[in-house]
Amino acid sequence: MTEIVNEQMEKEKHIRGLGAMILSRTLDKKIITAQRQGRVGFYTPTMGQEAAQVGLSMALDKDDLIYEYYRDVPMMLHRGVPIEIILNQVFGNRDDLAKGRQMPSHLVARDYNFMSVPSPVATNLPLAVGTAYAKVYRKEKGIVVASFGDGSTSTPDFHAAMNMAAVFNLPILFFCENNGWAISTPVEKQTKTEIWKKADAYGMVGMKADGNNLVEMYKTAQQAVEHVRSGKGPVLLEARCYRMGPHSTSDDPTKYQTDIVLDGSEKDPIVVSQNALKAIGLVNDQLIEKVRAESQRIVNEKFDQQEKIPPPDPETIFQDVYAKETWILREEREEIL
Amino acid sequence: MTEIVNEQMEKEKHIRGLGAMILSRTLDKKIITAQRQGRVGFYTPTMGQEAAQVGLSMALDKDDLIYEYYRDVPMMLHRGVPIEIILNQVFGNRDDLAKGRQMPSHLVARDYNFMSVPSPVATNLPLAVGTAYAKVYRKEKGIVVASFGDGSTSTPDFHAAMNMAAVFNLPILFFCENNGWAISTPVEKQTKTEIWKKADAYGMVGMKADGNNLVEMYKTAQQAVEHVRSGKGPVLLEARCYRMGPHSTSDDPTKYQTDIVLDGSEKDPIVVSQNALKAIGLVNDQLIEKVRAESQRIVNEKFDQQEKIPPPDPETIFQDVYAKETWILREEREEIL
Amino acid sequence: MSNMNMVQALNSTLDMKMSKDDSIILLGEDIGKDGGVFRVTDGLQAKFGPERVIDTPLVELGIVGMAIGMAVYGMKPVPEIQFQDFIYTAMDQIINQMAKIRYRTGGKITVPLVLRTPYGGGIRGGLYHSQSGESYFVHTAGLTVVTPSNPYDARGLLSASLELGDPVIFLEPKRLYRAQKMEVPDNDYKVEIGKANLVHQGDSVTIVTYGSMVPTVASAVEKNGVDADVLDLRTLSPVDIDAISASVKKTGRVVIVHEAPRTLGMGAELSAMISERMIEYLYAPILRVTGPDTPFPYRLEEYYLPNEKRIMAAVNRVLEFR
Amino acid sequence: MSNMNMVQALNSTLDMKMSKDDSIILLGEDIGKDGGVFRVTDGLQAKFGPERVIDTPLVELGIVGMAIGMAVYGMKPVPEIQFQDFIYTAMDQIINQMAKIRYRTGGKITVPLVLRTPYGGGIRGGLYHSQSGESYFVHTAGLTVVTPSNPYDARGLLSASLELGDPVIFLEPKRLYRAQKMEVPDNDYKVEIGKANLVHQGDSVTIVTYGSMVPTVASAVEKNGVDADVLDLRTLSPVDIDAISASVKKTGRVVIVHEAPRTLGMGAELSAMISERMIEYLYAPILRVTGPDTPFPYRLEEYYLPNEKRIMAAVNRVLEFR
Ligand SMILES: Cc1ncc(C[n+]2csc(CCOP(=O)(O)OP(=O)(O)O)c2C)c(N)n1
Ligand SMILES: Cc1ncc(C[n+]2csc(CCOP(=O)(O)OP(=O)(O)O)c2C)c(N)n1
Ligand SMILES: [Mg+2]
Ligand SMILES: [Mg+2]
Repeated sequence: MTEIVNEQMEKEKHIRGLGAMILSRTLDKKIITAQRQGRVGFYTPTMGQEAAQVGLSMALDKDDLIYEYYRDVPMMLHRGVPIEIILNQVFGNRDDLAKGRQMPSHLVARDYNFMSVPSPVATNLPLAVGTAYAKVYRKEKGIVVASFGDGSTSTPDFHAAMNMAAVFNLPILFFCENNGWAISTPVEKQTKTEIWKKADAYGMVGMKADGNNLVEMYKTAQQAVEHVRSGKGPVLLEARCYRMGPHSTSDDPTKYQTDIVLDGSEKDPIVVSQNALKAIGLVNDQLIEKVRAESQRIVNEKFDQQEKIPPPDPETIFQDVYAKETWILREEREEIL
Repeated sequence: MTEIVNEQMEKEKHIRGLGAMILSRTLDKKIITAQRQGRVGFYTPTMGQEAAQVGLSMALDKDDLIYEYYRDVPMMLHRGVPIEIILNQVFGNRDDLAKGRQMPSHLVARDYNFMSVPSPVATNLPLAVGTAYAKVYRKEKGIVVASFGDGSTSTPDFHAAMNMAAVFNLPILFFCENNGWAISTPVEKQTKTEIWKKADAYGMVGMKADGNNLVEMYKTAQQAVEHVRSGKGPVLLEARCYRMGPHSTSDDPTKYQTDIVLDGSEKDPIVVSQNALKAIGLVNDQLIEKVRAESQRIVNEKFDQQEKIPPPDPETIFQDVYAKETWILREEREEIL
Repeated sequence: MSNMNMVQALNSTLDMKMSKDDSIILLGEDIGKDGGVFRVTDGLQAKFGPERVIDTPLVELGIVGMAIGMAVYGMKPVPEIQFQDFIYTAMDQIINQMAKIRYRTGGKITVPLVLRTPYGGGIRGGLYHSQSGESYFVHTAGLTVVTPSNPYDARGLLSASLELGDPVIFLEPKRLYRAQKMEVPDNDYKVEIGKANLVHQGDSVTIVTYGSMVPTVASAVEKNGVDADVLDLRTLSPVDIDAISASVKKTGRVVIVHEAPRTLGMGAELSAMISERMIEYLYAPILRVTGPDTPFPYRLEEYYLPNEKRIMAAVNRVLEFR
Repeated sequence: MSNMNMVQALNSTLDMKMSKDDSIILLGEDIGKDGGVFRVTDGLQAKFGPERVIDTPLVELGIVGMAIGMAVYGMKPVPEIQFQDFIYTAMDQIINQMAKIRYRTGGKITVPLVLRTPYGGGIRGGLYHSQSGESYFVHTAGLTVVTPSNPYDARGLLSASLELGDPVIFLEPKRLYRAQKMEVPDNDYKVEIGKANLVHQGDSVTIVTYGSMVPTVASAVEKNGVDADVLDLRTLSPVDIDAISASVKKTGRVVIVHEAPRTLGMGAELSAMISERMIEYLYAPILRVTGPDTPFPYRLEEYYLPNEKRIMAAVNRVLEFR
């Protein structure tokens, strides 16, 4: 513990990390509430996965590329994606980088080295392998991270990506955020092994992390990232965490789940991480309160601001299907608009 | 060893096993030669995989169901599929059970509990899981076997099937005939682990067998089958063997392979198995010679006989698409014929 | 008779059929305890047990493959794909196994199953929760493709599909799941597969449609007093060519309406069938009102979906064509 | 100029392009040492090394997914699927990723790649080595679909595809791989994507075809002295509507020929396009000569493939139609 405390940089890193977690939680709650009020169409809460994501993010470099999944807002905020980008996507408004085309929670932030999100789960994983291959081919530094949930390990794409990454010995970190559930399916019914052990089947290194505690998560993530960065091959890193909200705003977890972790309870990763940081004297209640208040102020302000932005122009429906509009699309556009 | 020799039944089982291996090899060579002469369109030789298949087959019951793959002729012969059924399929003639619709090596023998072969590799595996589920649901005895090659372990279907079989704890034996190659791709470039170890990733038992020696193969297969039959869950059984021929009659292995195992050489499973059986006094050269001559006689006779059967009626093209011919098919049939 | 919406119609049909025939098994993601994300299988696991209403791991190809493996062994599985948009991960199982096993085994092995999946837009689902992929299935020989447009048909078509003996792709227009309640008989009636339904009668123009577009077309026709035959196809493969022919030969004018993209959408085949066998009856071009050839948008989906205005523009064009 | 068949044309084009542009990478099963099961990539691994001509594990979705992951990062990958019949295991990657990434990222991320795959029958491949699945791709917005019918076009279309900046499904009619040798320029010429080729000129009937059927149609027309425009589409999506319109408005009679099954085959869209925009020019029904709606057979494949007799029957029917 002492090395961390001694190093000013590491200290600030942890404080920034906790700050991103709190900001993310504040944003999450705001959006969920707004969804109930009919101001937002849909959302997949990220509550409970903040420490796992931010702990990993702290171990990454700016050049590293991330194939994120729909719950990775905390990581995005930590990497500096402006809250406006996230809210514009949630509203699908005129300023949304993807022109209001995808459901909320499917973000685009290429300038921050995030690679965008398809809904079919885990289907980004083979892409991550291809990108990692391209990075090696071009002799670039930097690693590729591909994140996904526990349920996603059952998919064809997981298998294809894990095997190919190992065969080609690529600098890729497979980051499984195991929140225990795939909608209503508990991980025990998803598969009969621990997830990190699946690495063996591919001749890859597997690691397990306490994704509920920022300090512990960061430590394990550093080891995993270091392994990948040094060219020793891909790693499967499983972070144990919780899904504190419903699967999405369309989901009613009371139908199948009894042990929901509550906001602010002792299993809440923000509480756990705060306590861990307090224990080593890095933060105190005053600081936390300040961060909380500031987060709330920012979130409220940005939310109201971005909500006012009008929807995209209907013409946008017909753009970006191809580099150039085809005669078919021109004809259809003219008929419809 | 002694228990085997002592038991008359086991003794006969081994002799019958070797007989099936020799018959299969004789048939294989006949078809390959005929293909070069233009009398057969295509074929995937099975040479080198006889001991693995027959050794497993010896451990199975009549009620067990097999999702075979295209190289499983030795197993089919051992289970009593008449040579005529195989040759009719190879010729795609009027008597072919599948009416000449598939390439040779894609057999149908439902009456012998074989479930038929699609070309896309490993895509039978999820079906095997469903059938095993149905057997359990109906409280039937008997297990399901799904066979496939080493290359097939990279496919999505392998992953899906393995995981589901384990999650539902089904009586299914995944039988990997590892002949070292997937066309030109050596198993070392296919995956970075030993195949039988992949079982771990699914919480399943994995076993490795010497698929080149009938006696050893049978022993390991018995253990694997026993595990599955007793309800303890699925097993992944990897049998190490050789692909002594080219991938198919369209393939030229000299482009990529230097260490081809030759017919009759010391790595040939028939030679290895004969020697093993001779060592325990079960067979002698005279018997083997007799079996060989008899096999050759049968194969030559049946080959000439089935070759004469004319092709299917063109009407058959339009049958079996649906239970009842649709108006579209009727119209198309009338236009074409 | 009971008053029900489409979700209830489907649910009660599954319930009724499962009670009578224990070879029917349901499997899919979240269909058990959760009752399916659209609640179509609600309560069935509690009633029939987790062995018959199976919550599966997250793998569509496994769900479909397992279902085929049950069907070839004499069961009647009903796999659910949570959204049709996710079916493509199972496409090889559908195209190369489900559709071809009867053929490749000379009829020795058959695949009696009903694959249910919600499809179409109008629920703010964006790119990946709104697709209408019926063309992929209609183009695939060996599949039967069915889609209901109301609770009565949902029940009758599902019942008929379960008895067909061949694989059925049962497409449920999710926008209509709760759009309409109607009186539905409680008995085990069937709506014949391969037969269209004339939902509105007229002499001037034939409008062919199906699924989610049926209410839209019907209301456009009624509101505007169009003298139209409106055909609800109900079965997309094989289509009811007799019903289409009879109407087109009468009206000589055709508009086809669907939500799927235009290029090689269902309308392409319908148009081709018509112009190859009754062109001499036509007074006007065969027009299609469809979704555009783009992925499905989120915020602006109302521009994507065919609406009254576009339907009437096409109808008026064919009516006025000389 | 060199005299070459289609395999040589493709091989030499890859060689030329790879020499100029090191962002081009090939990947697929058995394409390296073995040179591909049809030898299209023969010698390229020896020349460009195993990092640029990658032998992959046996997983089509991985091949396609990896290629997309390279393309979004600025490379120009050329994945090969050994037989088009096996592409369905990668269908989700194609439909939901390849075709939609430009759209879902508002144009921020693009997918410049060329997916090569041999397709079609005529080589005794049976159910799973003969399929013509172009409809699945043409129906998918975001994809460009190309198919050459001779060595010259193969080279020019492949070159143009590599420069397009969007994902191209490049369908190689395997029956024509070695069917014809012709003089092909050695330079880096392009055959424009989206433009059809008038391979035979006439005034009485328009025959629209592509890929493997082009030689069959051309020889039928020549042998029988038919006064026909024969259009080789070259690009299936987007099709060259101008070339089709010009010819159909001239002849007023149309026959479409392809090998893929009829229902929702390419001919359906072509027919619909024609009858919605130039029905008043037509003197006869638009006929389709296609493979039947069955899986592809092995022993009797000559009955499956459209032949001269069937083509002429359709041509004569439209010519004689009053
Ligand atoms: C291929 C596919 N099938 C089904 C779905 C529907 N679906 C969305 S999220 C989800 C569960 C994913 O669980 P997990 O991977 O554990 O991620 P989590 O949501 O728990 O973060 C499912 C089934 C989907 N998006 N994609
Ligand atoms: C999905 C799919 N991709 C590609 C092929 C082409 N192919 C046929 S066999 C084969 C190699 C299979 O190797 P393996 O599983 O080891 O079986 P083996 O042929 O060695 O017995 C390949 C790539 C195929 N049949 N199916
Ligand atoms: Mg989860
Ligand atoms: Mg092999």
